[in-house]
Amino acid sequence: MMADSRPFIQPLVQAGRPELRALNGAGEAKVKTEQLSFYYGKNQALKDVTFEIPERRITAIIGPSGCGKSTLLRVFNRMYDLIPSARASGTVLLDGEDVLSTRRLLELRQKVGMVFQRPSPFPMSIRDNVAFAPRLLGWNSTRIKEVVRQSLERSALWDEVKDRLDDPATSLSGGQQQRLAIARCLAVSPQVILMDEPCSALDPVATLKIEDLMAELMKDYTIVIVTHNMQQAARVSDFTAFMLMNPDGRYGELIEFAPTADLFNQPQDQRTEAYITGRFG
Amino acid sequence: MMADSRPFIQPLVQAGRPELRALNGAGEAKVKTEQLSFYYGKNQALKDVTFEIPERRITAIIGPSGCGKSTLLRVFNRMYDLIPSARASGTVLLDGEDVLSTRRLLELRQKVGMVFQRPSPFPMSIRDNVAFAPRLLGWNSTRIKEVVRQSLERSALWDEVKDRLDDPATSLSGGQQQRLAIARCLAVSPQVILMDEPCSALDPVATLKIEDLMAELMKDYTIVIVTHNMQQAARVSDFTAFMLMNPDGRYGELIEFAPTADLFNQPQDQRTEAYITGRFG
Amino acid sequence: MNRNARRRYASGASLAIVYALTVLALIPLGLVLWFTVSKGFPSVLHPEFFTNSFRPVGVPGAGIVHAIVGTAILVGLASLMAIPIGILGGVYLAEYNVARWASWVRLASDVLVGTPSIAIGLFAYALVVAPLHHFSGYSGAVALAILMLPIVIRTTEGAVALIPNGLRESGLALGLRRWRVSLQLILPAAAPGVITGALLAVARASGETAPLLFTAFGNQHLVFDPNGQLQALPLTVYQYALQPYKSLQDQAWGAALVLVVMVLGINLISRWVLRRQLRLASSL
Amino acid sequence: MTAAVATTAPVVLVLIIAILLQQAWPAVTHFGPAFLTGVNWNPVTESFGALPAIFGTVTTSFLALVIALPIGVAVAVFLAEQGQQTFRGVIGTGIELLAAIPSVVYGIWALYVLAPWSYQHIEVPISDRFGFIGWLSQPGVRSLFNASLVLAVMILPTLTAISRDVIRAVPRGMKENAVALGATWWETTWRVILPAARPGIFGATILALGRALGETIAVTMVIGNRYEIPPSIFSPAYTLASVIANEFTEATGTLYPASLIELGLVLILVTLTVNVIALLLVRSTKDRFAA
Amino acid sequence: MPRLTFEKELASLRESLVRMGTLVESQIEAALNALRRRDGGEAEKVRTQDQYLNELFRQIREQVFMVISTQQPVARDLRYLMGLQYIATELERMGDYAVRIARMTSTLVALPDKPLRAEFGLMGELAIGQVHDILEAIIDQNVPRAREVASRDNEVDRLWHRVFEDLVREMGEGPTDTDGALRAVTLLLVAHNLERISDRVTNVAEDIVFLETGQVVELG
Amino acid sequence: MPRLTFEKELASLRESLVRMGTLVESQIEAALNALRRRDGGEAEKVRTQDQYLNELFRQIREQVFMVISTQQPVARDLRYLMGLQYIATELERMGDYAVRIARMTSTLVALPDKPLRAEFGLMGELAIGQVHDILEAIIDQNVPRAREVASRDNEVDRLWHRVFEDLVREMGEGPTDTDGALRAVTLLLVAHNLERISDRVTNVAEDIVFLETGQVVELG
Repeated sequence: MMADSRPFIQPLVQAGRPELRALNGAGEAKVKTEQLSFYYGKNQALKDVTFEIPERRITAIIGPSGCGKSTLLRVFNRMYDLIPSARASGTVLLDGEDVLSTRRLLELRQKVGMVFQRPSPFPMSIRDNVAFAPRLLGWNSTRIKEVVRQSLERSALWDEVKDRLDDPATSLSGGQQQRLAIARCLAVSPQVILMDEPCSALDPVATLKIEDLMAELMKDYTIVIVTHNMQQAARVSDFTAFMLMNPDGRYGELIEFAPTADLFNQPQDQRTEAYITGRFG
Repeated sequence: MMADSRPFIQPLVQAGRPELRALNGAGEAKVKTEQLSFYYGKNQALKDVTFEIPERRITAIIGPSGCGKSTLLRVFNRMYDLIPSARASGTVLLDGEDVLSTRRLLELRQKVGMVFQRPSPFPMSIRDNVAFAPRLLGWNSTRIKEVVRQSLERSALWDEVKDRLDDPATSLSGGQQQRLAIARCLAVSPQVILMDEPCSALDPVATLKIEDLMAELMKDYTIVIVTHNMQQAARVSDFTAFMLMNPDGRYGELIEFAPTADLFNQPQDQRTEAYITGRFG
Repeated sequence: MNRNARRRYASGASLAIVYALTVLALIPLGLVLWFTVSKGFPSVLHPEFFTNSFRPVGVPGAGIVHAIVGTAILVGLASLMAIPIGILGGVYLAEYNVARWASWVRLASDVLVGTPSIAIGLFAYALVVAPLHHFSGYSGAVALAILMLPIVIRTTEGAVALIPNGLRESGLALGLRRWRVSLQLILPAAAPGVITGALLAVARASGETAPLLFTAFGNQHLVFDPNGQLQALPLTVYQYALQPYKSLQDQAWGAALVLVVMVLGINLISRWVLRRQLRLASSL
Repeated sequence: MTAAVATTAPVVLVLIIAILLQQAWPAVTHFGPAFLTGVNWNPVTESFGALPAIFGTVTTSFLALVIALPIGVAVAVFLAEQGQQTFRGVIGTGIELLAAIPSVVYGIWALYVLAPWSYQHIEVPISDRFGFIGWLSQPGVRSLFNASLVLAVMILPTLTAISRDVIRAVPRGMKENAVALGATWWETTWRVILPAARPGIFGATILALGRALGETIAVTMVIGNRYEIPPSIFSPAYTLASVIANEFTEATGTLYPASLIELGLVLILVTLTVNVIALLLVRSTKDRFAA
Repeated sequence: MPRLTFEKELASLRESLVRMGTLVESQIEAALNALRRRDGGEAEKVRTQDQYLNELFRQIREQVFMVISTQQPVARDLRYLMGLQYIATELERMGDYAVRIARMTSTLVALPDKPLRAEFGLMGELAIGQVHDILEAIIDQNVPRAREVASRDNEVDRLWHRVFEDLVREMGEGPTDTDGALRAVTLLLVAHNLERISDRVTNVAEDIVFLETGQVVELG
Repeated sequence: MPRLTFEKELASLRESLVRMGTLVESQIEAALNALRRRDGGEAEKVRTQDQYLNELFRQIREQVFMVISTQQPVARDLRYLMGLQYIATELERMGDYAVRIARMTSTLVALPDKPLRAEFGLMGELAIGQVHDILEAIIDQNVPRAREVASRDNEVDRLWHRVFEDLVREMGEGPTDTDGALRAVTLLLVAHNLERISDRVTNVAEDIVFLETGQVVELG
């Protein structure tokens, strides 16, 4: 009886609770960040950020504006290279390879896709948008055709656009454009997808569509999403990192990183609790 | 015992439940909207909107983008006059006076203030921003001085700016600018305050500050807020109007108007429930 | 209330004044066009006007073909020099505008736009004519090129800058090389704007007189050799207009009309292109 | 590669100044600063002074500005208003197109139409009434005033176009806010929008000034080309550009052309400074709203 | 639009609840078997089993918590969650009654054996039947079924009163000893607890009505 | 930053809970008075009063609902709300016990009078005391106090067992009649219910610990 009463408890534990779901199969660290500090010229933007992003999970980064969450995100695919005078120290390991020092930047960015707040579709047809990168990478047309379809299917856009692949991408609605942006980045088959406020320009309906999509993608991709919408972080993510700007240093730091369910129920840090319960500042 | 057991129930009822709070004292209709339809040139934007905005309460208007909520808001102070070819039919009564047909626009707009998504401070000092409208009304300087102080106090900005009233308004943070915008519109002591997505450009912290401010202002002003953030509507408002775009007519219509607590617990309309529970579209 | 009434009144009055001034502004501008057309039309009616070149006063059938050809050659050469350089420069300014001295480049080209064309003429003279000891189409082309260059640069940059940064980031985030993103993603997106710039520059150049006065100098015969003196439409207008002879003055008006039609034509086209650019950019 | 290309603009600019300076050197050394204050221009005696030309250039330009500015801003305000977009669009485009019309066309028009008309209906009446004021006497068809007039017409489009863009650049929110506060159309325009656009408009003005200063052909055709500081705005005068345009080709010897080129140099430096100021101003407005 | 994550969590929650229900049912059954067979060991087992029930209950509560705090449910969704939680509470109580019955059984085992009166069998049947059926009602979200199950409460009540009266009369008449009295009283409490269980079923039925329709009703 | 609205609603909710508590306390008191004074009327009143208790309970639940659906509380806030609701549930139960005691009192009133044994007074005192004190613990959110109150449960248990044994012995020994038996059994149930009440107090204490600290504990 002892024995066969266990099952009553076991399966349940896994179901509802991300942090426990995380334990079986996937969920080992995909990106390891250690003592990461970041500077724009003189002023420090991040200090000693250390945490691990689990594989094939959704990790949310939340915090008030100016806490450096976007900066952190842009470290993972070295987007900050665009800004001269931007400098990072510490180590960021993607599958054990050092991101900060790698010379193989293009490979890195194909491995770590990114979706931005504004979908900014390329001024070309829907198909060409998805095919753009593959073409430049010189894939053969059959493969590209294949990829276009797959990517659009995975981004839950195929059914809506399959009859109008040659329409200009700009003819899509905001939500569709954002899903197109996702398809575009899926096309180069990344392993990690960074999302920077992907829904803040969308209405609730489109937003929930994207959130569902993320839940789907999670099965195959490691997703990191930055959002200032706490509820969204709570809804979609398995793990949550809470960042805050250090009042003295004026630099952002990682306050707490935990399974989402825990962070929103039993935050370990005063400031986290203050923030998520809206008693902040 | 019968008798003195009632109090156990009575007071409680009033406390937590807006729609019941509404019943005592304030809460009579401040703005009556009947059969309001609205057109931009040929195309209809609103159809047969009929509801009443209770006095000294917060009324939220929610709905997916394109449902015409902003349009509706802009009817109450005739902002749509700025758009030529915009036309409204039906009746909108403010304290019994017809808004749509009134010739006394300046008076109307002094009575019905408005706060926009972007605070857009005027290119002048903080003080002058608040004093702007009063000066137009030719108030004497002592009175203006008084008003500036009051307005800034009411908008919970005074303590932050009292030592820098002559700094350019643009030097304020986003959240402060928005509160300045509120102060600016309080200066001409309006009775109704319209807010169009006042927080969608702000981070959670600044947002909650504004929400608290609204809770304060509610005591003296009738507030109507348009927001695409359902949670916010739920948090701040006493009454909620849910709008939707009619799939055939492509015009917005009012689906349900009810005390917020009811609307978010027992919505009467299928579509409302679908929307607030995120099962929409 | 009373005060509000006054305010309404004041507002109305000032609105009226603004309208009035607008009308006032339109009158002379309208007249320019009207007279160019009405006075130029008669001479344009004769086909020889477009087939023949200079005839001495009194000899009928005078035409301005030599001027048209000259302008074509001058502007053509100038475009060859100015447009490619201008476009690349513009792209560079917009794409790598982080470089510290980029802002100086920008300022320089702006100043260059504002430099008096006559001075540029002098420059071309000193640079080309003086050393070679003879006026030439080349020198004129150089002058015009210098006029065009900054226009192309700035309009190109403007068009490229119009493309939202998101496009650039998205491109790079896909793991594409910087220059590929610039030239294969951004520039195509900005193409219409760039074309507009080029067209505007052409229009400007084809209307310029001053820089040609002592470079191309002018020529009464129909020639195609840019190494020699060349006639140009604006020159024709300028020279003939100051002549006491009615016939030449009429030819001047005629040439003016041709010039105006040409320039405005180019402008309208460029405008149409530009509108598409703006619509596109705003939808990105 | 592209980087190198991009540098052409500044290089050219520097070259222009350098070479002209080199060409003008004989005159510079021969006359020294006196060149700027000298009043006569005599190829025979080879005595050259720039003052009358400078005076002509500056006065015509400023006069033109005084005439064009209020009108230009008014039109800009009119164009920036929303409503009847097509109508405003047409007018706007029309005005911009007029900016593209070659100056020589304005010249011929001024020569045969504007100048005579203005002589009859402006100069004469004014001098009849106010002739006793020296600088309003002696009306003439070819005059400094008429040159200013045509310049005004020529810079009006530029002025309008830029001002309109600047005004449009003012965030719509500002207007909405002002209106929502119960401000009238005029109060909104005058107290909020124009102040916000002020630097930009000022910039536009100076840019237009630059144009006027450098304008050659049209002015040359109507200003009357008399090398003196005119007693009246209705009398003929000369501008730097016109002198060069008229005399450079037949200038012989070394000192004469050198002096002409020095005039050109003076012209460039004047416009250059004016331009720089303008550009910095315009840029500052743009940044203000970019933030 | 489905809201996948949320639906998934709701499902798993319902599932857990059903598990809990099944466990409760088996607990009650076990307790009654123990009573019938005078099997102290089985009774003991029921008492130890209870901890799993409590653990399950704790986890369901926690799960409800997590879903609420991460999914911000409103309206029907929220009602559903809360309803599930109410039901869990009731089930946990039923579990307690089972334990109590088991405890009393242990008392009875110590006493001289006597045939158990039929009503206990009947009441047991009924109670277990109710628990079983109400679980089905939960699973297939069947409101009428729930109401029907609740209505059977009266039958149980009737039996409980009969048992009560009989036992009291018994004690009243004739010569009794402490053991007899103790046995009678204990049995009485057993019946009492059975009756309470079927009361709880009624509450569960009310909760089902609530979470499905949002109406607050008084059944039985 | 305070979140005014939310705080206000929490406050009013706590307030309602305290009201409910007070009502429960007075209910229990009334029931015991009725028992002591053999006052059928008072007993009746307790039973009618119960509806207000249920109404209050319904409203608190509803209020919790509203606050959750409109304020999206998380972490401590959510815990607090749920805690309040758990407590309300327990209080409502206590109310039921009071009613049951009242019902039994009515039975007793019909029977020949006999002096009530001291333990009842004691148990009543203790129970009421516990309810009263746990309410205070709720009001001033005093966890140690709550624990202390819960610990008194043992005393009540002790008394309950004594009453049980005595009554059983009584019934066993000596000649009894139906009335006597009925009376004994009824009293026994009264005591049983008192004991249950103090059990509930323990649960409340656990809930208080939970809503204040977030820990799930087993007291008593």
